Amino acid sequence: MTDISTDFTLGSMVCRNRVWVASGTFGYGDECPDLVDVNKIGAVITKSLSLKPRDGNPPPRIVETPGGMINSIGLANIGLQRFLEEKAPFLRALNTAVIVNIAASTIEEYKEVLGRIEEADCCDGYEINVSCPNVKEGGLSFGTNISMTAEITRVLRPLTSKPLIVKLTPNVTSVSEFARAVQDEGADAVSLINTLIGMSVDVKTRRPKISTTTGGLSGPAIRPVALAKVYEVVKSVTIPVIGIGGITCANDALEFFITGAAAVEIGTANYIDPNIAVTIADDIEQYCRNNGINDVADIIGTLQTDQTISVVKSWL
Amino acid sequence: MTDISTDFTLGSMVCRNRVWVASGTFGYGDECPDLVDVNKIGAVITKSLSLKPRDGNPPPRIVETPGGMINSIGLANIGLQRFLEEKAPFLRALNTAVIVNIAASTIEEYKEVLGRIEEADCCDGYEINVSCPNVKEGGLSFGTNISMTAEITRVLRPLTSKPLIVKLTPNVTSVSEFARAVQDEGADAVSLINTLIGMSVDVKTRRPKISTTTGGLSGPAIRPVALAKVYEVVKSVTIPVIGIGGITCANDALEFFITGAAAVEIGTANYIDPNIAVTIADDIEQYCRNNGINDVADIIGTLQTDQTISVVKSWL
Amino acid sequence: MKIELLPVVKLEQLTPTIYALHLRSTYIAGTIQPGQFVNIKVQQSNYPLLRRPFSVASKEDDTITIIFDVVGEGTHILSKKEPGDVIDVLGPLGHPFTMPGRGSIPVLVAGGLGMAPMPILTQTLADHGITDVVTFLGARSKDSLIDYKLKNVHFATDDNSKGFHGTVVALLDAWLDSVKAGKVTVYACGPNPMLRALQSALRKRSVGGQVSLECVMACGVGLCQGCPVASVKGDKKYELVCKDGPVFDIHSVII
Amino acid sequence: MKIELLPVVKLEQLTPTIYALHLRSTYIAGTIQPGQFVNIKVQQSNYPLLRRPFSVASKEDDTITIIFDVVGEGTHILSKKEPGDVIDVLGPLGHPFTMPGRGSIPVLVAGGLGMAPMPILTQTLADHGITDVVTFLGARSKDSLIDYKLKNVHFATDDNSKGFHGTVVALLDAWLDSVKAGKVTVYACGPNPMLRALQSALRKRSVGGQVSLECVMACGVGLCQGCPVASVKGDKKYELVCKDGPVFDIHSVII
Ligand SMILES: Cc1cc2nc3c(=O)[nH]c(=O)nc-3n(C[C@H](O)[C@H](O)[C@H](O)COP(=O)(O)OP(=O)(O)OC[C@H]3O[C@@H](n4cnc5c(N)ncnc54)[C@H](O)[C@@H]3O)c2cc1C
Ligand SMILES: Cc1cc2nc3c(=O)[nH]c(=O)nc-3n(C[C@H](O)[C@H](O)[C@H](O)COP(=O)(O)OP(=O)(O)OC[C@H]3O[C@@H](n4cnc5c(N)ncnc54)[C@H](O)[C@@H]3O)c2cc1C
Ligand SMILES: Cc1cc2nc3c(=O)[nH]c(=O)nc-3n(C[C@H](O)[C@H](O)[C@H](O)COP(=O)(O)O)c2cc1C
Ligand SMILES: Cc1cc2nc3c(=O)[nH]c(=O)nc-3n(C[C@H](O)[C@H](O)[C@H](O)COP(=O)(O)O)c2cc1C
Ligand code: FES
Ligand code: FES
Repeated sequence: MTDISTDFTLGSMVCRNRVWVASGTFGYGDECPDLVDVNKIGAVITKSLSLKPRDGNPPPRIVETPGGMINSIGLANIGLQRFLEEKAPFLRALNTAVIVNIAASTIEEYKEVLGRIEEADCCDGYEINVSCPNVKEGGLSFGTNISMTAEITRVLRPLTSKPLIVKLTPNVTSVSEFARAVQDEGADAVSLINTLIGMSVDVKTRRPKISTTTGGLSGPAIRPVALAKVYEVVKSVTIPVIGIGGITCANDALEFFITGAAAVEIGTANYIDPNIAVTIADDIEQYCRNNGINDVADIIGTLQTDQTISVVKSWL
Repeated sequence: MTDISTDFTLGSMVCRNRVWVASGTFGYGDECPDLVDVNKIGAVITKSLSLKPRDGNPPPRIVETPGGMINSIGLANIGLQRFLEEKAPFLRALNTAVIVNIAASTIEEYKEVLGRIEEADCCDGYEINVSCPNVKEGGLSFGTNISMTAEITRVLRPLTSKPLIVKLTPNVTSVSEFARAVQDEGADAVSLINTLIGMSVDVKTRRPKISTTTGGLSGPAIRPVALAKVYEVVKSVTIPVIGIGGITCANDALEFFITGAAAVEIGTANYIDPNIAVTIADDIEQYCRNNGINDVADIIGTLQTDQTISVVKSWL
Repeated sequence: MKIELLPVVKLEQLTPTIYALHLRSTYIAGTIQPGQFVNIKVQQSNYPLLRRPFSVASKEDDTITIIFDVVGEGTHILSKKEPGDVIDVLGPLGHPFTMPGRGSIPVLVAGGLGMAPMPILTQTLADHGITDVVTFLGARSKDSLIDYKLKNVHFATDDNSKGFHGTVVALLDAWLDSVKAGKVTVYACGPNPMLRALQSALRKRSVGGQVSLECVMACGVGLCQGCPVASVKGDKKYELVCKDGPVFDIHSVII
Repeated sequence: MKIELLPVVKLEQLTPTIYALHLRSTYIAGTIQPGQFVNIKVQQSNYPLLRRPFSVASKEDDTITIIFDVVGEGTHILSKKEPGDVIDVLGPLGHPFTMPGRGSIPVLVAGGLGMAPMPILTQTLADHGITDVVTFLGARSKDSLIDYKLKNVHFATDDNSKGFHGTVVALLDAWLDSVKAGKVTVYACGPNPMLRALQSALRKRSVGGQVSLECVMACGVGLCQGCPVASVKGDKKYELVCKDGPVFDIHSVII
């Protein structure tokens, strides 16, 4: 099993493979030790962490939709203090890459959380969740405002020499402009997509099916959208692009690698099988073996498009 | 069966019910007379019509995805001339509302097509597909540029007294701004959503599954996104909003009505059953009867949201 | 907890829409505690996407039984299983019922399919030498009263087709007149409106108990934070039904 | 064309992955022409979303048969059907094979499951008094050679497990040496690479024929414009496989 190169290096972070678990879908990595050998996951990304603990939104928080689910967890998390006390020691002891995902409602909060984790030195990299309401701008999401997204990157960049990954929201007209902006501010990579805004109504009660009316759509239903966004971003930046969205098996992950993703994150599929990232990593290794590929890197960006017909593309 | 009011009036156009068929999913209304009594459909919206005939994109043009499909038809259509000769007489003879959907690559083309159809007087209203490449802007879609979208509305508005519906693309940061802009220019209604940009890759051949790499995602998978966009727009305009996206049954349609859509369009579901719009209209009538509702209008916009928790909404 | 592919031993149809599905699992049968549940992938494809949670209703040797009502696509698919099929099951999950204090009579109160965890609770109580259980079972009508492996059952139906005419909570409440508050421990499961009525009836009498809650779940193991229930105890505003529950102190949760 | 719920008469397993599904439809059995197809909703739910197209392979009284290979989720679901089930079928659809000119020998050429429309074509030719058909059937291996209701069959396999060792086109080509170009009409169906080889072989010999094409379809009735095939005849750049085809003049399409 050591014949295929599966590892991926992003700055100072070395990952044993390119299949990671997405923020908010794997807790803090310590939730199901019975079901998964966490050290076999390429990188564990924690639930978004905010400065203060957050209770999260009232129920109902989730609903299944065709091929997907909507969630509105409200970023329930234990907050920085308890994270450092209760989770950091476990994460530091892991024998795989750990990425802390940070959420905040002010630029200062982003800085403080990152700064304090940096002091505690309990992770290998950071993923910045910019899909958060900016309280100073009346709750408008940072992630849909290009200058805010760039500024978050600019202020966080000097605080760490570890890889800084900015996680982009798909709910914008041109995600590649956001990717370029954060690349220009020194981000080491971008990851995408976070959830699409979605909604579902209970016809009997005439109430939204989740308490906050709209929520985030994830799962296989959004995979085509995620892949198209990754394709758009891969063409416009030089930093690595981490693909996320509806991946459930090795074939799905390979679609992202072929399109140009340097790594992928598994989200919703963890809920069906918390070991799925490990299975996918193994299956990709097997795929390489079966196809005479020595390094997973050799698959990345190998998409064959017919350039002669790209002019007609925007006519659907 | 005449006890429930199902009709809907938009300016000079009277529709027998609020369940329409979406552009590009029902041909010119004359495709399957064996399968559907077209006169029972609330409004027939034609395939997007351009000035010149269009062959459309090379195959493959479609691929199924989880809960949906991606298409890249390339707006294959017979062009204005043949439309007027071959289709207009049939459409004029229909005993239900007919809406011609217009696509174009220049403002002048929009004007010419609408103007000539107006002369021929073969429809009850217009739907403007703005998700088209603007050739003068290097192929950027009109529909993702708010001033272009507004301008199309502005120049078309004086050309007709029939209802002018602008069909919005969901691939923008804030669809409600587009809705407000076209409302300000005198549009009678907005319809949404057109397809999301999506992509799928054949891992064996490492080629995109449709010839143009990316295409338009439709079907149940996108229903939550469509509903969230309709919700956003309903809150910000006063003109009627026509809901489109992944509707397959009366329950799905009711989600849109409850959210505030004045009518709905059925797209992809026509491919599974060309009679589905009629079935849905009938089932909604039956739903009203069962629930003591006299007029379908009484369902519209009856969503009960919990205002006290809307502040937490943008935290997912 | 484990993910296992379990062979179907038998599918029993109890009513037109309610089934008992018997699955073979030495592991779950050996470790399951009453009130715990399993999370089932009803078929191998991505449709339906999420697992479906079901209480383990009983166990016998290496076999566990779930009792389910066909309410949607997932349970419809389960109702077509037959011996020879295997089903992807994650479990056992969640926090179980605990045994009553010494000398306290266990009173089992269930509405509709809320009876599901009661057979195994009855069984486990018996294993602990506690056989003086009293069971109250309510449903809309006698067709949905499932007394599968229950003991000493008092019935209530909304339509008066069997037993007491009225809700199971009203029936219980009347019965409680005859016992001392400190002498009973209530074990409850059922629809939320019933549980709310039960909570306030018990609160008035200062009767304690445990309740098994249901809610939509994505993961069942604590990964998604999708299954909160508001709690009045401790410092957390919400507890997770899948991990902190599904069984809670009946007076600790805001249902 | 109609949408009907057709009762399953029988599901026959022909090979480990290939099945013949017999469905009862007086209407389709009465109107179907060889080369036409039906579009099947494999189950009532929205999954899989789209119908799946299948050639009608034969008919007998009020029963039609489709022959299919399990290649994905839809055909997997079909392979679980049993008598008592009903299936939602839209048909008959498309442009059929037409009868050969007087005195022309029909030569049926099929690769793999491309044999599907050949039994009903054979049947219909016989109904027209044409019984001198010659059939060429190729497949990877003898296990996937389905000669269900075919007549006068010459086999070819890639792995030499039965008949000619090589492609069915090579076998046909050799055989054509012995006949006059104007004396045969080819009827072909199979994978695109095979059809391309066939096209060029026939073109060299100026042999004409008809080909039944396959491609991904969303609607099957001309609503979506999703099934184009480039055409060299007429003024249209593309024809629609579902409506203008699936049967085309073999020299009119760019496969
Ligand atoms: C801990 C736990 C134990 C359970 N034990 C049992 C049991 O032993 N027997 C049994 O029949 N059911 C039980 N349920 C409920 C069961 O999980 C749902 O009935 C099932 O998931 C429905 O799946 P479906 O695909 O058939 O329906 P869906 O199509 O998913 O939904 C149909 C309807 O049921 C509602 N529903 C869906 N999931 C749930 C849920 N988790 N809780 C409440 N309502 C839901 C939906 O809102 C919808 O109205 C339990 C639920 C939980 C959380
Ligand atoms: C006019 C027509 C007649 C046909 N007749 C038959 C027949 O008689 N017997 C038979 O077994 N099959 C026939 N097919 C092909 C059949 O429609 C597909 O095999 C079927 O749709 C696959 O469905 P699935 O859900 O099992 O596979 P999917 O999961 O949809 O796909 C599995 C694989 O099959 C490929 N595929 C899917 N649909 C098609 C298609 N329409 N054409 C070619 N490849 C496809 C996919 O690209 C994929 O690689 C016909 C197709 C057409 C267009
Ligand atoms: C229940 C749930 C909670 C999530 N929480 C977070 C979060 O805290 N921070 C974050 O950056 N993304 C969060 N996400 C988004 C996922 O990380 C991922 O970007 C998204 O779900 C798309 O991937 P998927 O389709 O594989 O799930 C969450 C997703 C879900 C479904
Ligand atoms: C194959 C296909 C072709 C389409 N063609 C057009 C078109 O010509 N003009 C247009 O405005 N919308 C077109 N649409 C978009 C639909 O009208 C509709 O907005 C979209 O599919 C979402 O609805 P649905 O999910 O119900 O399909 C097309 C959609 C599909 C699937
Ligand atoms: S269901 Fe996921 S945390 Fe409870
Ligand atoms: S499959 Fe829709 S037009 Fe042919």
